Amino acid sequence: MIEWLHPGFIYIFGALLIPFLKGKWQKAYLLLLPVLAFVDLQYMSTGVFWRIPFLEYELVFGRVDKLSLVFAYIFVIASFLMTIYALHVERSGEHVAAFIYVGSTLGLVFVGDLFTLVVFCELMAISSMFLIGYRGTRAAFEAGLRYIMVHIFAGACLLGGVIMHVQATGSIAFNTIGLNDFASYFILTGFLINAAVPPLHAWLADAYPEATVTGAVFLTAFTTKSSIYVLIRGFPGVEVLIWLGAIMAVYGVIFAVLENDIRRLLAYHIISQVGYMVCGVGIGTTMALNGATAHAFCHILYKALLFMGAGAIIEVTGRSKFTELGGLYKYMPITFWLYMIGAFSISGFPLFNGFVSKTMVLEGAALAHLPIIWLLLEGASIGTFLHTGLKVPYLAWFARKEPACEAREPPKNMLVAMGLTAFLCTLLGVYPQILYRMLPYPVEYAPYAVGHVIGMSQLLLFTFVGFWLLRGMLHGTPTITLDTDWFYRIGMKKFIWFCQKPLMTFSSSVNNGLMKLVSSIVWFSRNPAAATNIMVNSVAFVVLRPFNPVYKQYARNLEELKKTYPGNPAKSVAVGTGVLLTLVFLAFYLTIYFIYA
Amino acid sequence: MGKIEMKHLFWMLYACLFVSVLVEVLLHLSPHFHAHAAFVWQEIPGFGAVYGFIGCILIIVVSKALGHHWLQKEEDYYEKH
Amino acid sequence: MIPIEHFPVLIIAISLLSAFTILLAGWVNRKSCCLITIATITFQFILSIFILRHVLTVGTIRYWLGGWRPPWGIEYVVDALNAFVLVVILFLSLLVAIYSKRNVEQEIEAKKLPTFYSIFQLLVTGLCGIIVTGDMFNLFVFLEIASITAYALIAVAGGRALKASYNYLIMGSLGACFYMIGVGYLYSVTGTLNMADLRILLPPLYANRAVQAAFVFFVIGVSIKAYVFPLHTWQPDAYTYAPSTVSALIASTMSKVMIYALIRLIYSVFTLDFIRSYMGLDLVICWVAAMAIIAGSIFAITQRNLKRMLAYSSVSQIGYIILGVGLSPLSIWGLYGAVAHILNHAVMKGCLFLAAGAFIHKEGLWNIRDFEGLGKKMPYASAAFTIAAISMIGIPPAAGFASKLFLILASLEASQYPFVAILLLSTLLNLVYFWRVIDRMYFVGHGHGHEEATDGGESESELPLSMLVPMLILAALCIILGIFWLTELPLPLFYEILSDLGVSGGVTL
Amino acid sequence: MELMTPLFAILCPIIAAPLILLSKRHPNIREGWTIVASVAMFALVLSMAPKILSGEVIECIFFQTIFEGIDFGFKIDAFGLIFAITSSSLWILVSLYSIGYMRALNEHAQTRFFFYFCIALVGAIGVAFSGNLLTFFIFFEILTVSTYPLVIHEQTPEALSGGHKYFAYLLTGGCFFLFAIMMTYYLTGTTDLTPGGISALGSASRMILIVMFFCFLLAFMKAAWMPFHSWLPTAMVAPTPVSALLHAVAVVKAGVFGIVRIVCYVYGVDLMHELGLWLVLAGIAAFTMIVGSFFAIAQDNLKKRLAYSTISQLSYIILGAAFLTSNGIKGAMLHIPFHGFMKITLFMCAGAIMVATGKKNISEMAGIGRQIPVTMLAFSITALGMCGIPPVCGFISKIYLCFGAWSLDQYGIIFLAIILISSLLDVIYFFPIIYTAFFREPEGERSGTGEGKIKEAPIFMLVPLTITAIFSIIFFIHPNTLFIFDLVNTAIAELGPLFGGI
Repeated sequence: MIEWLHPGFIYIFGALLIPFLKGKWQKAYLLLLPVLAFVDLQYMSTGVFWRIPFLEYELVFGRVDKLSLVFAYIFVIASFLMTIYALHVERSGEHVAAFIYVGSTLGLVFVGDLFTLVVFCELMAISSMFLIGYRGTRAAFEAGLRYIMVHIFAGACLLGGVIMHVQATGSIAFNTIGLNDFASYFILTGFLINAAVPPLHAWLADAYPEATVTGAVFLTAFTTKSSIYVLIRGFPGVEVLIWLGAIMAVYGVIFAVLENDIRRLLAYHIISQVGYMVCGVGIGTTMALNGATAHAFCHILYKALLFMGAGAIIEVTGRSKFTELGGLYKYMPITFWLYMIGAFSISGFPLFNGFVSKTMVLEGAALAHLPIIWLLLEGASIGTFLHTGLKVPYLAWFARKEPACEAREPPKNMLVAMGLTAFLCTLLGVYPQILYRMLPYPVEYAPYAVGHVIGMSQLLLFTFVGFWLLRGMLHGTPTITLDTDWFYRIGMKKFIWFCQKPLMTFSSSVNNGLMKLVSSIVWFSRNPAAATNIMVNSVAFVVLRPFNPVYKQYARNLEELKKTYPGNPAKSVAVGTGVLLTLVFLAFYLTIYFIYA
Repeated sequence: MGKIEMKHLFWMLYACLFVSVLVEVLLHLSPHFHAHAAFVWQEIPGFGAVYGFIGCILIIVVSKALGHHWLQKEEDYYEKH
Repeated sequence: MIPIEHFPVLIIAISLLSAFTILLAGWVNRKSCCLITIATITFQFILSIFILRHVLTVGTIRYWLGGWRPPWGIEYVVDALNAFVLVVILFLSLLVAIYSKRNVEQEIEAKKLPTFYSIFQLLVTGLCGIIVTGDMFNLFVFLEIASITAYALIAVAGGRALKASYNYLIMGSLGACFYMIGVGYLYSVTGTLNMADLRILLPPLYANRAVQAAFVFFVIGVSIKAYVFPLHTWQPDAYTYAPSTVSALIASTMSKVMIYALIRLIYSVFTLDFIRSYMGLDLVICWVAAMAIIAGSIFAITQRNLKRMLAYSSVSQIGYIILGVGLSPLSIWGLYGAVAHILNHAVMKGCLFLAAGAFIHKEGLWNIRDFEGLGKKMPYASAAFTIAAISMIGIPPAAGFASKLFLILASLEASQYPFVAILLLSTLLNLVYFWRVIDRMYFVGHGHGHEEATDGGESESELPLSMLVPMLILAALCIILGIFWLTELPLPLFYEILSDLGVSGGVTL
Repeated sequence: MELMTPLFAILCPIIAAPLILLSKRHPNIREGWTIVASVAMFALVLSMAPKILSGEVIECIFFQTIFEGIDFGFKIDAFGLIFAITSSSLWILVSLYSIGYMRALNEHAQTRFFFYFCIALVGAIGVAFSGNLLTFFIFFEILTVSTYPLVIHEQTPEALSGGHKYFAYLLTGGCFFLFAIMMTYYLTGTTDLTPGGISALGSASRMILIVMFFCFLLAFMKAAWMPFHSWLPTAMVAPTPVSALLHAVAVVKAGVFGIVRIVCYVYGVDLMHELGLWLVLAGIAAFTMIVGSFFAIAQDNLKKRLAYSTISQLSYIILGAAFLTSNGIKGAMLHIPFHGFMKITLFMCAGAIMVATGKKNISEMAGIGRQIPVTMLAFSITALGMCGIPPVCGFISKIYLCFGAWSLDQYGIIFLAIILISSLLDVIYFFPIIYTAFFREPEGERSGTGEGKIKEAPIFMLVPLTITAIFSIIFFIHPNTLFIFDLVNTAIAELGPLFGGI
């Protein structure tokens, strides 16, 4: 059965040991796991492994082909880099969560059936939640809750879709699903949420900036990219994705302008960049799919680098808002330059990895003759450069003479991690063949055609001109930006308010009413006769109010009765009454019988 | 970064801008070029430059307008509502 | 060896003799009175068991007193029904007699003891007589013996009991009077007082107004004696103020015997045909019973005095039996329910009154409100009380549950759904008033702070064994009977009763 | 010998109960009896599984009752065994836990507590083993009555009024049950729980059948379906082990167990469908699921929130049964043990939190995740399970319920949506607890000395809740642990033709 060790399980089960190790051992162990997984990947052959019978079904944990392998590679590599970045973190829990998170993503890329897919999706959501929660701030607390809610919602959509799909097809195999029935809408929605496609994207910009410094780096890589993997696998060539992707690319860019928080700005750029991939999936040609895959690969690296840079700033200064930053260049030049490598990569400058992958998607759009899409994507890269390449460095490292707070270079491990990542970004930019060989389909594309290089350079250089002209408009303002999370943030608040106030008021009033009824019955039962008397008197009291003298007497009566209540209910019945009753009874019987008979 | 250095940098930038456009114009003039232009505008020399410039301005202006009139709110917006 | 045919009369005769012997023995030694009573009743009880066995195996016993044939002589007829009731009554009397020994010593002046036991024995005699006789007038005689002795026993306590007893006397006499009027009517139209003869002679006369009126007088007369609501007015006071022993005795036996008489009248003198075709009696009786069930429970809820509460509870429970009787023309389960509940209620109410007596005996507690912590002070008596109370509520597997089952099934078979609702509602009402007591005894008040070290200790010798054992036997019986009624074991008895009463076939399931 | 196994199983607590009373002066011996009895019972119950799995039914008839056609006795089928296994296995753990809890809080009247615990188990196991409705009813009532002293254990006025409410609801339910049973008997001459339903019932009048069904439903107020649920949160005044018993094992499960019995073994699938009762039942369940969660969201008291969560979760089981599809019923049956294990963990955690930190309200629980990590980890795992999130067993039952819902023709999408929405609501009320415990800084800085005082609850409490938490994961990985899954399949197979299926 065990053809190879599942790399995901190396992480997940490996993670469980982390809390038991201390200090250096723990650090060594943390680095060992990704290495192990990497070695494991080297020995993997394509095929289908790890079929496990479960309930009435057969789960497939290991469907290995080129597509899953390329994602697995980048996940393992990224996790290694990020672990280095996070090495200084003392809290074991954070490491555990991160490793389970990575492990479940790895699990997800190898799944061959829908159940396991759901399982890993949920596991991913839960473990990533911890990376946000560990920040410990109130904002993180609330953002984390919203984050998990959205993901559970995605999971519910996915589960619902899977259920319908399985019921309809009778098989749980996870292959190309396509957009053809109710089930597929649900599944797609689930993954569109995970991929942060507008208008289902708000969780990303909401939660990532609130995560811990190192956790955010992990978060950037896995959730969205794994759903890109699923989209490539399940929904290639679904046309709606083209438009969604293109809009997404631009949407992220536009919102990024308004952001004041450095990581939130970068988060919007994740949305924008994932837009390229979604678009690539939608186009669905081998070129576009390759492009999407390649872009995911590269994106993980440069976005991690960018978040590492931003994280370094936050780690050192404790601030994340543009309005509070500036002038850091003097103290953090290394960070600045490493960050800039990431920025050039994401913008798609030639010689950086963003260029070799992004242009593939553009080429895909061009080959599929989608002019508007092409223009939108091109436009999105303008915005990308504008923000990550120009606005962020300008506002964070320059813009002021002196920083508003203490600053120095971040811990060594962070710098090492950033250096390694930057190295990989450039390496892939310079030797794209390393990447292209790994892609699922054969690549017939030369990124460094003159036209591409020139076109891209012009675009980005003139963007700078525009930026320089309008840089005054770009200063941060202490505001937040409304996004689609408005609906559920407000909605949730209202909903909880509804539960706590009107609903509880209603239920307790019903309850109180019942209790009052019960207690009045109890009151009555203590002496029914006297109680009846009191009731009659109270009625009389009300009725006789106009007739003053009589009414007063009744009032006095009532007072008296109430004072003595319940009195002694055990009054004996006089003999006379008994006899009378007997006679009445006799009469009653006789009458009834004689009439009846 | 001193002021003079900045000036040099800007000169380099202007040179780059000029060169990038010039190269493309030259390319378009050369007879071998018209190999793969998927869209009409790719045949216009300097399109990228214009698009980049205009796009940049548009993105800033449009989103700022959106933000100013609609989307941007004070930081304790959600606590209040 | 005396043949078993003679046993019925033997039971009466021995009892009667013993009553006078006690009086005599009391001059010599007061303590012997109780022993003689116990011995006599034990003997009677053994005889009754033989009778029951004989009746079930061989058949009905007919004994002509003095060898005179009916209709001139008095006939004693013992079939399955009387034999069963006889056993029940004697068993309860025996237990109460045992219980009485120590209790009475405390509650009654020593010099009254011989008289007390003598009357006690006479009461038992009267009850046995009512059961075994097959003659209408003889029944009246025994009825009067039983009633008058009961008045006397209640009055023994003195004080308020005197008034209660007087009340009872008036009402009881009224009841007896009504019964007598009924007998007179029947005699005037048929010329016989023998039940078997009446059964043969009556059918042609069913349409006769006098017969119908006789029936109504019987029903009302017995209803007064059996305190069927609303003719129960004498009963709560009588039960409350009587000595505990007496309360227990009359609560568990007298009313049962009265209901036995009612069943006997309905089935053996008149017949189901009469009731079905002329009277429509069944439903009226049922509704009266239903009223009794609910009203009794509600009154019980309002009480603060435990014995008074139990008294009202009896009113309600008698309603159960009457309901069973009323439903019996429509479903045999009604009769089953009535018969079963005669025993069940005797056992349960006996146990409850004995326990109530024990509370008074030991702690002087009458009011439920003062019962806090009783569960720890008198664990056994409280436990017995609790079990009997649970049984009254009808929680399985206790005895009350079985009779409730029978009655519900009877109502269903009779398609009288309201009675199902009433029975179930009454369960809840029972719950209310009994649980209040249980809560007081065990749970209310002494919550925290009382650690376990304090329980036990003083409670070991809470009551004299002679008081405790009968109570515990009855409590155990509550559970045992509950299971017993559910098994097939009582079926032969039921079949025998049915065939003796002439209800074989006809209504089956 | 084998036929007597059920008798021996139920004798374990019956014998242990008086022994507990007798050894009230020696707490160790007293608790020893509880443990011995529970282990013995569990072993006996489990030993029946192979035979049941082979498709047989163990019948153990004590006597033929006076009602022709009704025997008093046990008939253990697969479904009954599931409930029996659940309650007997959890009894062991709750016993251990109670020892820790009662001693840690130095509770009064511990003997009484353990005694009635034993009796309650008699009721629960009897309910599981009952072969007909009459036997069922008897044990059902024993269960009700024996839990009363447990509910009012604190003996405060509040506890008493809670107990009264509990009693009022459940015994009223008992009355309806009795009526319905006798009605069934009157109509069909039998009350045997027949897989696939009592066929003779089909010839009765529709009206009566419908009325009877509602009586059955009212009988199972123990299942706390809305609007007859309010006894359950009120009964939260009980000590925590009792709440655990009430909410996870014995009482409420007996209620839903009964409903499944009625649906599948008395009315039967065809009749339910023909009368449209399934839709009514499903509607009630759906309503309860959603509104129960609403209520849970509004609670700040942890135990109350768990109580409302129970209300909501029980309706999953009812809903599954109401679907009448094989997957739905399978989900329902699976949810009985699964929810049992999960909810009991949650309650035990709530108790452990109370003992360790003295906190009852969620808003006070900021940061306790770091102080009592084991407890809170167990809590988190099972809370995930309640939300139906893998890798905890709640996921499996939820999946089957979803399948069951989707195989309905018209209403499939509605009920599927309701199940999914309900699990979202579960998240809304469970995750804030986890989040508060782990990630929220305690309000107001405490001095270092105060911080150090909070330690995990006693080991007696910690071990059971860890075990149940682990079990809830094991059930996910291997649903056939304790034969549960095979038993469910056997039960489904016994039921004969059902709707749906893949």
